[in-house]
Amino acid sequence: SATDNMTEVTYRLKWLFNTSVVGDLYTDTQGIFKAHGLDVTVKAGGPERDAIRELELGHAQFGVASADQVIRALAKGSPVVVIAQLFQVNPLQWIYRDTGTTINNLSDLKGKTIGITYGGNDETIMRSLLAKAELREKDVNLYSVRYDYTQFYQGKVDIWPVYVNAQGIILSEKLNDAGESVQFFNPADFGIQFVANSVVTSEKMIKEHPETVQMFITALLKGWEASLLLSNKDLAIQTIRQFDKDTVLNILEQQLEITRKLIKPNDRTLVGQFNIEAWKQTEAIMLEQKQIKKPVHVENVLKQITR
Amino acid sequence: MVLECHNISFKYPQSENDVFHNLSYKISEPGFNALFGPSGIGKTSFAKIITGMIRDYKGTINDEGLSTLLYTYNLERLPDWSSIGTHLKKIIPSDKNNQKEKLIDLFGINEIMGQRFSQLSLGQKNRINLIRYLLQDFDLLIMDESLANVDEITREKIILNIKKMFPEKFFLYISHNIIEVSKFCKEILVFRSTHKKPQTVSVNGQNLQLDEKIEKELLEKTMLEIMNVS
Amino acid sequence: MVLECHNISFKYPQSENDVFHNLSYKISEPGFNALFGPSGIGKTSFAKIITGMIRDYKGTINDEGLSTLLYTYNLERLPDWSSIGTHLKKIIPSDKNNQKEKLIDLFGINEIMGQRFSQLSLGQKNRINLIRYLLQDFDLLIMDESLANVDEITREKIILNIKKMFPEKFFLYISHNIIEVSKFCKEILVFRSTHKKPQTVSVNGQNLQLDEKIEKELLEKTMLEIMNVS
Amino acid sequence: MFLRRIYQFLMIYFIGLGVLLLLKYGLNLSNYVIPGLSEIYSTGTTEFARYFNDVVNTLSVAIIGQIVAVCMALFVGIIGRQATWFGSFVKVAAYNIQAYPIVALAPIIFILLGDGFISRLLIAAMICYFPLLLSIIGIMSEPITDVEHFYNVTGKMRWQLEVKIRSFENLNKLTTVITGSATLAMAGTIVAEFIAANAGIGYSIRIALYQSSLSKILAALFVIGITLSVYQGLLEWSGAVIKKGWASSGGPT
Amino acid sequence: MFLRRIYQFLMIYFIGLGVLLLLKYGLNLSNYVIPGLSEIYSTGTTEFARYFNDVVNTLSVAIIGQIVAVCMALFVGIIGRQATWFGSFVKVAAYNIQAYPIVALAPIIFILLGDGFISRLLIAAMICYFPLLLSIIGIMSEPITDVEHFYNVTGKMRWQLEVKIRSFENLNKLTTVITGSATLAMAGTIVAEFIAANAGIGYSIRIALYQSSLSKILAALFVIGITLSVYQGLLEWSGAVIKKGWASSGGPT
Ligand SMILES: Nc1ncnc2c1ncn2[C@@H]1O[C@H](COP(=O)(O)OP(=O)(O)OP(=O)(O)O)[C@@H](O)[C@H]1O
Ligand SMILES: Nc1ncnc2c1ncn2[C@@H]1O[C@H](COP(=O)(O)OP(=O)(O)OP(=O)(O)O)[C@@H](O)[C@H]1O
Ligand SMILES: [Mg+2]
Ligand SMILES: [Mg+2]
Repeated sequence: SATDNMTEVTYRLKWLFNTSVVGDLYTDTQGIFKAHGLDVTVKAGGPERDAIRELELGHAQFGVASADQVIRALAKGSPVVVIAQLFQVNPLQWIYRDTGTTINNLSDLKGKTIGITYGGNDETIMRSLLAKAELREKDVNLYSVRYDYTQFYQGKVDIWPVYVNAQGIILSEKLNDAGESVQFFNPADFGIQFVANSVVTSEKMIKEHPETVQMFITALLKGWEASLLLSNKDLAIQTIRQFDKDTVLNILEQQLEITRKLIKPNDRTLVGQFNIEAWKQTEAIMLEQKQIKKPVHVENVLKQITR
Repeated sequence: MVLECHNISFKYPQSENDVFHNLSYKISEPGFNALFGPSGIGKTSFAKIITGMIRDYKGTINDEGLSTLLYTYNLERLPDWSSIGTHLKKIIPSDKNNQKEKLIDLFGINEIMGQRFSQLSLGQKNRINLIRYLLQDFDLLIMDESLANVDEITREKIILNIKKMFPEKFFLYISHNIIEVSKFCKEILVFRSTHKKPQTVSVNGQNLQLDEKIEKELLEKTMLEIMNVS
Repeated sequence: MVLECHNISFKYPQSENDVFHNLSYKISEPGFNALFGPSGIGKTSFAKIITGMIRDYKGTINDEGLSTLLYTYNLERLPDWSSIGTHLKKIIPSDKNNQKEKLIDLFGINEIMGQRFSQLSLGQKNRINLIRYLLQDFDLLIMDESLANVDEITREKIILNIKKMFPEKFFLYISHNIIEVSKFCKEILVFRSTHKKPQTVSVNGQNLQLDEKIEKELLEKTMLEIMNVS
Repeated sequence: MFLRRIYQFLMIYFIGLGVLLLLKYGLNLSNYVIPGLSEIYSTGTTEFARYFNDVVNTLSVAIIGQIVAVCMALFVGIIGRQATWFGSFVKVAAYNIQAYPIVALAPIIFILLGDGFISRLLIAAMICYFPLLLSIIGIMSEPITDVEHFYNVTGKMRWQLEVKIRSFENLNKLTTVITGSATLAMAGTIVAEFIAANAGIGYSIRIALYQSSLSKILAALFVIGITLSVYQGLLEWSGAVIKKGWASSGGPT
Repeated sequence: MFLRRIYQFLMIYFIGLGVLLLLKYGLNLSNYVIPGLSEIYSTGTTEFARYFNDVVNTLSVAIIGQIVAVCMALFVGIIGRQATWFGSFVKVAAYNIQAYPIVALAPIIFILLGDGFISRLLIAAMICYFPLLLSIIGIMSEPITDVEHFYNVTGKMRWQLEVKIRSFENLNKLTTVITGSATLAMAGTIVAEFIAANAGIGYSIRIALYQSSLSKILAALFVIGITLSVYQGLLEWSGAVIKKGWASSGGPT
């Protein structure tokens, strides 16, 4: 049968099925993997999932991981290879009400109550921002955030970390409904580039099955490009709705819009291309904050696969 | 003051046969009366009916003027968290302290007041349990084998003194000791072996009082009478 | 085969006084013997020492040739998940079926085989419990008030038949009924009231057998003897 | 019985809701902090069918989880009841594992068992089993002397019989605990789904939380509550049937 | 007693660690998936003091949480033991709340109580209390006829006395459950910290998880286990002291 000569692989995402993974889902459901001879099982991720571990354990052949995960894994000798950088702009940003709060310069952070997830990437990023602004920890109020947004809603926390293409939209909708408007604070605008999700595989795959890697990345990036085309918008939305039944259409559309800007900020950008400087900066930040002990030279494992 | 049971019939839910059928019984004067009969005949069941612990019987019970009917049995336990002495102090009204002291003495349990209930011998348990009931407010007390594990000498002393100390109360004494019931009880309700009609017969006992002497022949006559009707 | 207790002394951990001091006792022949004495004197404690349920006594016990010593008491219960009949079937080896049937008949508990243990009268519980012990392998069986709640007629029948059916076994019978022990037992170990020395005295009983007649004077003599030494 | 359970649940739910709404209107909180009644109602009606499906899905895992938990607890309880070295070792092991928050163990579980049904089940069972274990150890380690004496002295005691006697004498306590643990199994499964699954009501709750939709959470809680009331009612009823079958219902005492 | 608990814990811990290491070297996994022995050791030694502080911090919340839980369980258990409408209502309420996974309730708790100590405490107590509740309801709703008869027929029965009698007769079961629930209080506090706090070992575990540092998690589990073994040992010991004081330890039966 047709599947006999298909190569079976598992692809572990970083997060739940939502608009952030539209290209992954699109590639799968539109049969683009199949067309490249691949039978791919796409698995949702979550906070307890770690694609890099699964690569090593053989539970997955490809996966999505954030740059900090990759750098940590390298520091511990994991044979991980990055084969595409999905997000050109990190979706992790801070939301704030524009009444009362304005952040035009980093020094505007002074005296603010800032939500961070202790241990999370947002903490790392915020600490770099503060360092850059030459603010010390006691110049601001750091506030430990959790699953719910009560403290932000009640105005007890001024700026709150969100994924702009996910909760960011939902929160601004809710506040807009109540007659309030919001802004996003994007660290990249202030010179802090911290790389987000990328596609990873193992050294072993590269060595032993280079053609599978080739096929996979070709299909995936083709799928991503297609999913972001304005002309395919309806199809893309339809694809997400199959998996994400909780988000209403209007929000989905906005999420897709933003995701497009994060993955493909302009027409010249090729989906999946590496921003080597951003990777180096990410590693430098982590080194600076002692999250890794010595340099890992992450640029060495960025393997741009030619399509 | 009267206890009158009229045409009582009773059957346990799961069993086929009536425990008793149309049983009638009456006592109208205070005193020490007995329920006597073979094991399994229904004495305990009857006692529970009288005291309202079993309710689904047929027939009528009239206990006019008897406001408190108590039932005590030989397997009861006192809580074990403090000594016997402390317990008795707590559950016996202080105006009965003299009576309490006297009973403790007569029952021969002075020495165990500091022990816990679980540390007592069976007969000691029996006696402690009985004492606490005797000093409650009651009009009728049913003692279901309450002294079954006490030696005979002590038992005799106890019964005689109870009769003397509580002459105005009704007692129903359940025991398997034929001499005892014949000697100390006023009226003995004998439950006859199954299939005999009527189911019960009343026999007069010797109703011996403290410091009285029993006449051997009379006692033997009563015992014989009980055996004949059984 | 012999049971020989030599200079047994025992004190409960929390109490001040010895329950007994230098008690010695010996039985060397099968038969029906008794422990007798006032409530609280130490019969149960002694029984537990003999059967190894109490271990921290002083003195020596020699039970040469008696390989299985069992202790049974009147508060034991059978599990309630099946009927008495089913239980007995389960715990009694099938080669003893004849004996079982005979005992059930003699004990007068034929009719309750379908009931659960919790549905029995006290005396019925006593009898069921005793039956199951009698049909186990044992050399010596201590019956601690095992028939305390059974009526006297049934009790007499039971004792006489046990003696007949198990002539080669040792029995130690604990009871508060002086007539009973005098009549049926071979040797009666009388525990004397505290402070009397020696603590125990042995009295010979009438050891009546099934189908024998008792001589009234002899019985009364034994009873008198027991009362005198008490 | 059933009906009572359900309307009691409804009362509790609506009391809780009332408190929230009182707070909302009392403090004049906006819709994004606490949603208004009309939003709650419309969310409830649109999501009910989907959430009901999710809850049934979760409940089916919870039921298996509860069975596994009862077995584990019985197993550990029976071994751990003994005052031997091994008994106490098993007890220490069983306790220690419980002390570890599932959030810390979950990554290790996933490494060892991969993801999928087994991991979810294990997490659900672990959350449910400990309370069962505690009661079962308590019950199993206490002798019923009056009943056991005979079997002990005649050498007829087997561990199965001992367990049977002690269970039977504590039948009421056991059924209370087992019935009650159904709610824990459910909570356990939901937590497992929250951490790891991509189906079930736990997953839906996680999404609702990420979307900051309190009205969805309230709807989910409603469906969970009502389903569980029915399930527990069923358990209680079958507990009563078993008790009736096994025990005799002795007359008044 | 103490020593035995501790070395039994050590055995269990090292068996678990052994399995992980076997897996690591068997499958030739990198330090990222499962850290090597030397990394675990060095992490353990560097983090021990800090984690120990965290655990003590967490434990102190857990202890208060456990006390609150015992009180709540007693309260609900005593009311819920009655076969009245109100009793069953309280029981249904208590069960239902438990069925709701804490992750779904937490936002509501935070809305109602603000964050901070009280919310953490409540979450810890809620996780701990349910197992207690189950046992206590089971124990409290079963009459001890032989003891209670006298008080019932003489009209001397008060609910306090009834509770006292039933607790006393089930003292062993109660202490087993209360001692055991210490581990649950601990787990509950850790979960609460994981969700919300910025102190305590739960918080440290969350950070370790974000950093994918299994060696830190293993170190944390070690410190939790050893501290808890000591705490439980203490509880058991004081349970024995209380029992000795309250009850008489009757001779052999
Ligand atoms: N709960 C019950 N269910 C069914 N039958 C019962 C129950 N309780 C007792 N019986 C039966 O009812 C009969 C009478 O029992 P009851 O306890 O009244 O006898 P009793 O005269 O007190 O006997 P004893 O002298 O042995 O105490 C017995 O045959 C017994 O088997
Ligand atoms: N566990 C215990 N701790 C302390 N003292 C005890 C304990 N058990 C019994 N005693 C005491 O030891 C003495 C002997 O008790 P034992 O039960 O042997 O008496 P007994 O002769 O069998 O009495 P009865 O005829 O009443 O059954 C009693 O005074 C009793 O109070
Ligand atoms: Mg009776
Ligand atoms: Mg005794």
